[in-house]
Amino acid sequence: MTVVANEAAGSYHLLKVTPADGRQLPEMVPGQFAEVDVPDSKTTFLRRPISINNVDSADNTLWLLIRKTGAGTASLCATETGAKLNIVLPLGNGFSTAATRPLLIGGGVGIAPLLYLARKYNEKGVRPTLILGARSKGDLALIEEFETVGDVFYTTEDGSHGIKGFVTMSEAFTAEHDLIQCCGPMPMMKAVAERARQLGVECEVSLENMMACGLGACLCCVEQDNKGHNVCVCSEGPVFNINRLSW
Amino acid sequence: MTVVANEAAGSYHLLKVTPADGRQLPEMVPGQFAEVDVPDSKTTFLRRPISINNVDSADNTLWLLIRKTGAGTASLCATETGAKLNIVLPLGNGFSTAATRPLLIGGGVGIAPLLYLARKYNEKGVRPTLILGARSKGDLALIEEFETVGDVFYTTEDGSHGIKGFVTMSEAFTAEHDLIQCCGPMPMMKAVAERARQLGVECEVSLENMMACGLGACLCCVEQDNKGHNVCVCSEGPVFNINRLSW
Amino acid sequence: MVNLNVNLGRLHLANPVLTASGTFGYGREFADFIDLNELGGFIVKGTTLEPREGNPYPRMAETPSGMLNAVGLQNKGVDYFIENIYPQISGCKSQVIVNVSGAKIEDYVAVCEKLAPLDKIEAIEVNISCPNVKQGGMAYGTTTDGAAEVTAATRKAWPRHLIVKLSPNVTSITDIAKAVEGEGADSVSLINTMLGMAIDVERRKPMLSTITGGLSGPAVRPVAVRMVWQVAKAVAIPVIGLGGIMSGRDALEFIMAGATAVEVGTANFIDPSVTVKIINEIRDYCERHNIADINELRGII
Amino acid sequence: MVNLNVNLGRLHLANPVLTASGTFGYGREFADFIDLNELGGFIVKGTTLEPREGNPYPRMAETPSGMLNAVGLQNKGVDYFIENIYPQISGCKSQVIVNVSGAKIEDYVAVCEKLAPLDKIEAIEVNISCPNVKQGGMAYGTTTDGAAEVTAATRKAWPRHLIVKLSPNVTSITDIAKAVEGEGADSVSLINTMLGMAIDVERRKPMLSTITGGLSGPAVRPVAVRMVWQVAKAVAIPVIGLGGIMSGRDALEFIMAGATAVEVGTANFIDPSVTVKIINEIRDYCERHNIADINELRGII
Repeated sequence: MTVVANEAAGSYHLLKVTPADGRQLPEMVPGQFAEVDVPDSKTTFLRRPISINNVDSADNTLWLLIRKTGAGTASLCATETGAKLNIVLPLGNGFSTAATRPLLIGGGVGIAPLLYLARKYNEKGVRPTLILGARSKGDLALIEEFETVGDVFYTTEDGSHGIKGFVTMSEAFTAEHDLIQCCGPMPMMKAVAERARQLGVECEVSLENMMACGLGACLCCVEQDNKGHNVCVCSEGPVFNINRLSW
Repeated sequence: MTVVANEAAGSYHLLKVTPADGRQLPEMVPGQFAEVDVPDSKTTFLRRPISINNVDSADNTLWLLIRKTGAGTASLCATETGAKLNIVLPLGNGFSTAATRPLLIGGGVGIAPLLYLARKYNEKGVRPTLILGARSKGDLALIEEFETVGDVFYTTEDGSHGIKGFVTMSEAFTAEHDLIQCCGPMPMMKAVAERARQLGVECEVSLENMMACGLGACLCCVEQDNKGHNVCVCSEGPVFNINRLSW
Repeated sequence: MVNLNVNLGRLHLANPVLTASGTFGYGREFADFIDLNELGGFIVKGTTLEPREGNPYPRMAETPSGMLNAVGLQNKGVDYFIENIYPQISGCKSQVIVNVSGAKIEDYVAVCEKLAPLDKIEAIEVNISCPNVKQGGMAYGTTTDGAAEVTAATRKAWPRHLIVKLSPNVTSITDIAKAVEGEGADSVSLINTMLGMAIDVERRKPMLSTITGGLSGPAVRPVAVRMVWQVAKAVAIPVIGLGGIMSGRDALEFIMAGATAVEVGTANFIDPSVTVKIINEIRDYCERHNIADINELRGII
Repeated sequence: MVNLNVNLGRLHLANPVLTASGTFGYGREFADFIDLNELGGFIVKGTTLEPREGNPYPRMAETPSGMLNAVGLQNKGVDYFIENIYPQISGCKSQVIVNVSGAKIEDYVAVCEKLAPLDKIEAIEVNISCPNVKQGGMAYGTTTDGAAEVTAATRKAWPRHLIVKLSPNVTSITDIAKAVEGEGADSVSLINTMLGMAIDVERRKPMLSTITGGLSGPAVRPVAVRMVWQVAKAVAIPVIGLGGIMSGRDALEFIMAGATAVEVGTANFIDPSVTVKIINEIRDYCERHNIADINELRGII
C-alpha cells in the first residue's frame, strides 16, 4: 500500500494508506486488524498488528492510528508520504453491530477501532455513546472525528480533560446500554468487564496479545477461554464476548 | 554527518556529506576510507567501507561514490538529502603523493579515490595521467571532474567509450611514469601490478578486502605480505606498494 | 525448463520446498494466500495422541532476526486431525506430512498406528527435538540412545517414509543423525529450534511464561547450514534442511550444503505467500545459471 | 550515585563491562574513540606460545544480525605481548586480562608461566572454545574431561584469577561449567562463538576459507542469555556473560540472568565507542529504576 498521509494525532501518528495498484480496499469489519511489515527497522523482525481505525471509502484510504512503543512502531510513525508498506489485511473477527444503545469504551491507543465501529453504527442510524480514557489530554486523539459520530465522554488520569479518573467512573457507564464494546490496556478492559457484569450489560473486548503471524498459525497470541482452552486472539478474536473468556 | 546531496553518477551514487555539528572535516589523505553505518537496512549488520572520493574544503563536504552491490549499499544509495549517517573516518593509510609523473589507474567504482588523489597532485603542481576502465560507458563517472584534474584515457570492455579492452592495453600505460597507483577489481590490479613490474615502474594498489571493523581489531581483511605474514588491509593498507605484497 | 523434482528415498516431491511444522497450521490458514498444490509439500503442526493446550501466554518474543516461541505443542490431538483435517486435505496434490510428537514412546507409537491407515499421508516427521515440553521432546533428541529408541519404535509402527527431526542443541548432531539412520529412519530434518531466552529488562521478567523457548528465524541460519553440511556428509539417507530460510537464496544455501529438500518455517509468519516465492526464486536461479536439474546443486560444497 | 563496582571473586572491576577477546585488539586500536580507563577491563586478543598467522582470507561473512569469523587466533605470540604491549598498557586503570589459547596443554601452561610475573595482569581467560583452530581450542571445550584437563593444568601454572571461556556448541554447558569449577576455575565466561557456515550461492563457494566459522552478534544473544542463566544456577563461581551485547539493555539481560560482568564483542566493530555508551546506559537504567547498586540486579530471573 502507499502512504498518502502521516499526521500527528494526539501523542500518536495517523497513517492513511491506499492500495498501490489503485484497487478497491477489501470489505472490513470494525475490530479487525492489519499486519504491517516494518521495512526500515534494523531491530524489527516481525510485522506489527495495527487495528483498523477507519476506512474512508470516499478516497479509498485505510486509517491506522499508531503509538510509538518500540523501534518497529517508531519506524512506522516516521514513514514518509509516498512510502510503500506491505500490509496483510483484514485479519481477525470484529465487533458486533446489532446493538441499538451501544457504549464504546476506549483507553489510550485502544480508541482506534472505535471510530470505525461508531461509523458503522451511524450507517444503521444508531448514534453510540463513547467513553474515551487516557493518561492525559495529549493522549486523546481524533476528538473531532469521534464527536461527529457519537456522544463522547472523557476521563483522564490527571484530570486534564473530562473527569479525573478511569473510564469505569464515567457518568455514561450505565445499565441503559444494551452492549459495551471495549478496547484498551488489559487492566482497564478487565475493570470494564467486571463493571459490565455488575450492571448486567453484555460486553465485548478487543485483545492485543503479542502475536507473530496474525493468521492462527503460530499459536503465540492465545487467551484462555471459559472452557480452559487456549484460543488464538488473531483468528478467533481479537474481539471476544467476555462470557467466552476465562475472566 | 548530514547528507547534503545524493546525485546519480554513472551507474553509481555520489553522496555528499558534511558534519552535522558544522565542525570542520578532519584532514584526510587520498586513499583513506570511511566506515559508514547503514541505518535502514534490515539485512545489513556491519558498516560499509567506502573510499574517500573527494573532500571539498570550500563547502566542507566529503564525497562518497557508492556502487549498489547489495542491500547495504543499495540502502545508502537511497539515502535522502537531510538524512543523518554515522560515519567513522578517516581510516587506513593513503597513497603517496611524492611522484612527479604519476599514472593513476581506476577500474569500476575503483576510480573513486583517484579524484581526490589527483587533486592533491594538482596542489603540488603535478597534473597526473589517468586511465579509467569500466565494463561500459555507463560505469564511468565524474568524467568532467577527472578531466579537469588530469589527462584522462579510457578503456571499456565493450568499447562504448575509449579503447575496447582493459586498462593494461591503454596507450598511456608506459614506462615514462615514475609511479603507478591503482584501485579496482582484484584481477585488474594484479594485471596492472604485473605490467608495472615488466615496465619497471613502482606501483601502489588499494585493496578492498572484506572487513568488519576497519580498525585493525577484527583481523578479517588480511592480505599476505611478502614475508608470508597476514596484514590488515584496513590498518596497514588499504594502499600497499606491490613489493610489500606476496603478489 | 528446470527440473525441480526431488526424491526423499521413495517419497516424491514436485519441488524441494516444504513448510515447517508449527508454522503452517493445518495448511488451510494459508489457502487465501497461496495454492497449496504448488508446494513440494506441507508438514502439519506437531500432533500428539491426546489434545494439548500447550504453555501459558506469553509464548513469543521477538529477537534480532528471529523469534523465540514456547507454544508447547498445542494441538487438538491425532483423532481430531483424522476426523476433521484429513478429509479436507487428502485431495491436495502436494505431499501432506504429519509431525508426530509425544511424551512417551508409547504415545509416538500410538499416533503412528492411528495415522498408518491414511493413504494420503506418505510420510511422517517424528519430532524428538521440541524444546518446549517437559517430558519427551528434546529429551529424546539430545542423546543417541534416546533418538535411537524413538526411531526404532516409530519405525516398527509406521509403514511409509519416516523423517526424524533433529535438535541443534547438541555437541555432535552427526552422532544423533547416525543413530537414527541406524534404526531405520528414511531421512532426517534439521534443525529444530535452538534453546534460547529473552528478558524484559524494564519489567525485569522473562519474556516467555516458560522462561526458555525455541529460537528460530534467520538468526540461526548459519548454525543450521553448518549442521546440514555436517550431517549430509555423515549419513547416507537424505537430509531436509531448515532454519531461517526467508528466500530462494537461503534455500539454495541448504541445498548446496547437502539438503535434498528444505522446510520454510518462521518466514510464513512474515509473508504468508513466501513459500511460493521461494519456489519461483529457486527456478529463476537455475535458469539464470543454466542448471537443468535442481539435483545438480545438492551438496556441491 | 549508582554503584557499578563488581567483584569476580577477588578480582575487582570498576564496572561490569569488559571487552571480548579478539574484538578489541590490544586496546590501543580503540584509544582514539574511548578512554580505556573507563572500562571495567579489557581482554586482549587470544595469545599463544608461538606467533600464529591464522587462517587464509576470506575470514569473515556478514549474517542476519551477526557475523561469522574464521580468524584462527592470528597473534604475534606471548613474547611479543610481554615485550611490546604490556609496557604500554601496564599503566591502565582498568583491568587488563589476557586471553590464553593453545593447541596443546603444554602450550597453555607455558603461556601462563610467561604471564605469571606480570603484576598488572590480575586475570587470564583460558580459551577452550575457539572454533577456528584445528587442534586444541574447541576440542577441549566440548567435553567435560577436556575442559577439566586444561583447567587443572592452567590452574597450577597461573597464580591469580583464572577465567575459563566456555563453548556454546555443547549439549550441556552446565556440565562443562561444573567440570571447570571443580578443577579450580575462579570464574567462567560464556558464550564463545557458535559454529556456523555461510555459502555464496552466486559463486557456489563457502564464504569462509575454512568453510565453517564462529557466529557472533545479536543473532546468538538469546542462546547466550539462556546458557548464562543455566550456568549461573549450576555453579557457585561468578559468571561473565557475552554474546551479542550491543546496548546497556542487552548487558542488563545477562546481568539479570545471573552474570556478574559482561563482555562486549562484535559491537566494537560497529561502534568503537559502544563500551562506554553501554556503561552509561547501565548507570542510567539504575538511576531510572532507583537501583543503588548494580549487584542488586544480578540473577533476579
